[in-house]
Amino acid sequence: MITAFIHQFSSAKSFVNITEKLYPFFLIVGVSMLILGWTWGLLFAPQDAVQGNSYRIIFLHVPSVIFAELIYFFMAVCALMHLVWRVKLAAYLIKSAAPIGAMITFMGLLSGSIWGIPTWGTWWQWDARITSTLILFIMYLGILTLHGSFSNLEKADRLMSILVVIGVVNIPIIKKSVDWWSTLHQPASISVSGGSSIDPSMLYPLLISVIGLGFTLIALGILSSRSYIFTREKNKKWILEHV
Amino acid sequence: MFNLAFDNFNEILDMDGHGIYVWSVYLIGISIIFLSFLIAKKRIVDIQKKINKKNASS
Amino acid sequence: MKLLSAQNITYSINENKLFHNLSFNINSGEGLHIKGGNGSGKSTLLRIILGITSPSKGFVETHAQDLNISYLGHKNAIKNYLTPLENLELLFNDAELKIAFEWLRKFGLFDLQDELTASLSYGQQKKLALIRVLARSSDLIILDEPLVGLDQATADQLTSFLIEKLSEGVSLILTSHINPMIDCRVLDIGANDA
Amino acid sequence: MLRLVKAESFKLSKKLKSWLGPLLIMVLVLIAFPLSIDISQFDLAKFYFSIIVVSLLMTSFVATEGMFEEDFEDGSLEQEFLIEKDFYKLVLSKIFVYVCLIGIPIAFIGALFSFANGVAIGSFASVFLLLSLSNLLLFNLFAFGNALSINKGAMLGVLSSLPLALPIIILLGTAVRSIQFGDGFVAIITLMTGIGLLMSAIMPLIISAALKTHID
Repeated sequence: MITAFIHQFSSAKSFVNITEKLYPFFLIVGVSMLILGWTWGLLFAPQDAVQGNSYRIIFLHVPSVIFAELIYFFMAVCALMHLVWRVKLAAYLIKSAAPIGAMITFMGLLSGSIWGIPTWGTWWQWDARITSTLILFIMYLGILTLHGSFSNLEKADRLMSILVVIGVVNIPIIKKSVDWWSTLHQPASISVSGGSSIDPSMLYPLLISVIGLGFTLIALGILSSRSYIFTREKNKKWILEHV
Repeated sequence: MFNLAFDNFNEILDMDGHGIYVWSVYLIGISIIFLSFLIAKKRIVDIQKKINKKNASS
Repeated sequence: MKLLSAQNITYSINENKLFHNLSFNINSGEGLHIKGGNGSGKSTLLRIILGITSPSKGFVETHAQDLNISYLGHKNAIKNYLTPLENLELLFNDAELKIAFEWLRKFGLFDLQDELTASLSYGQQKKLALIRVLARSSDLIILDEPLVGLDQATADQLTSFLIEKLSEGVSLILTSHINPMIDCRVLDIGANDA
Repeated sequence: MLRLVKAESFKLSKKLKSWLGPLLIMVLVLIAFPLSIDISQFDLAKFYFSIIVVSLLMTSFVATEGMFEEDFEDGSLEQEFLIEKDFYKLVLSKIFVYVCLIGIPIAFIGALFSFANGVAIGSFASVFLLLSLSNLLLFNLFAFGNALSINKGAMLGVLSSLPLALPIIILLGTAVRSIQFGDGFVAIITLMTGIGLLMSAIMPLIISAALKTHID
């Protein structure tokens, strides 16, 4: 019964129909919140006492890093759905989310590196967070490479899902062990984002940027999943309504 | 909370010497996101054309 | 006795339908010949019957417990860095090995048993692979294009072996793009032949 | 199970390239490293162990390369599936045989070299045990990578499984420190044994699912 329920709401056709209507909403809300959050953060939020103005990178860096991981977890949920209930749409979503995940992880790495120049005096530091983000980035690329290597796309979907699930089990292990390693070898690592003690005047624009980037990425995801679904289901009749 | 943190436009650009880092990060970030949207749009148009062509010929 | 039944089997690969709504039964002691052109999905159908490939729709049901199936497909599962003898020893227990040796003699491979399998000709390797099926007792024998690469004498030996097995109550599923080598029911899955 | 272990070890022993190759590569890498630096300037003992760790990583993915490819290409996997209905036992025996015939000898070579180069850490036995355990973990992981990529080359398998192996490297590094400072070694060995047993039990399940997908 569960299977029947899931399959009814997970056909590629209804997904395309629903997301087509939601797309403008996510795009407009996402982009305007990003503009609001970033303008606020860049121009109005006060200077950081320790890091001066360079901390303003936080409004792009932190949302990127958050979604670098969230997208992977989203993919893992889809992978489970694909493996357990054989939902095809789930595999399509993984395949369309992975490039976005790689892109946003790259953005997080790049912004972190550039941020490192004024704060640490070097663009690369063997810091726990950076190292595990780099590993995450390689994992995204590995997933994409794996899927691209098989001509039988249904096989590729399943193998990719297996890898994603194994990967998500490993992410906390990687994070923990890298953390462990870094505290062993690097007694005084510089803590970047202030954590709980962050001032509201910095926190609000940060939150707005996070939500804004989230909505923007959902909009992007809708677009890229639509193109991928069209590619995979190009022989189905329902596609003709959308071309 | 809603006062400009800077006195003039030059200060905004300069940000005490950190401006180049801050602004390049945002410039690169925005262009990456914008480009991804463009690529996704183009992919949809491409596949739609392909499907149309196939249906027209058959 | 009903051994196995297939219900409404449909199979598609990358959204292209290979075959559609096939249903059939196999009783013990009965043969089935699957006929079809290149790319019609004969091998895939066999793999679905074997449970290796899962069909897009429909299902295959086995009615006997512990159905003992011997199968030989296009891939012959022979290790070419081992000798024929070593290959057989990996497969069989002592009783089966005795029968396997008889077949080695019949197929003229006995003198070659200590050569490297890689140095054997394609036909000889195919015969060696066939012994996997011939030396083991089973309830159902499934062969994919069994005659390809075999000389006439071996083909005749194989045919008479299969006829004998049929009379002993063993079921048989064969495929080819030509007419059946033994007298049995034919399932034509169409010629997707170019 | 015994049948499979026998068959797998027989097959591997007949493939000289597959089991001797990794051992020789291990030795060559360990020789190559000192040649690349001025040993009169550096205290080799200080960081030679990290070279052993990295070559362990490299040789273990060289060793597992093509682990399932041959059986997939020649149809043995399908025949095995007809007998067992899944690949759990096959994978379990394969990994066991590979660890015994390749992994443990590699660990032995690593332990030998670490002493020859004066890495003054603990006893030979503790280093050997440590390296053998890490090989058990690494072989399980790379077997997974190889099962995913199957006949698409080792590169793909390594790319998908190497990120997952990094925690093992960290664990190994920590264990070495613990030997040097003489505390917590037993705890780490126990931890690694636990992870090793868990992985040896679960990985074959996952690898089996991947192989099933390939023959589908």
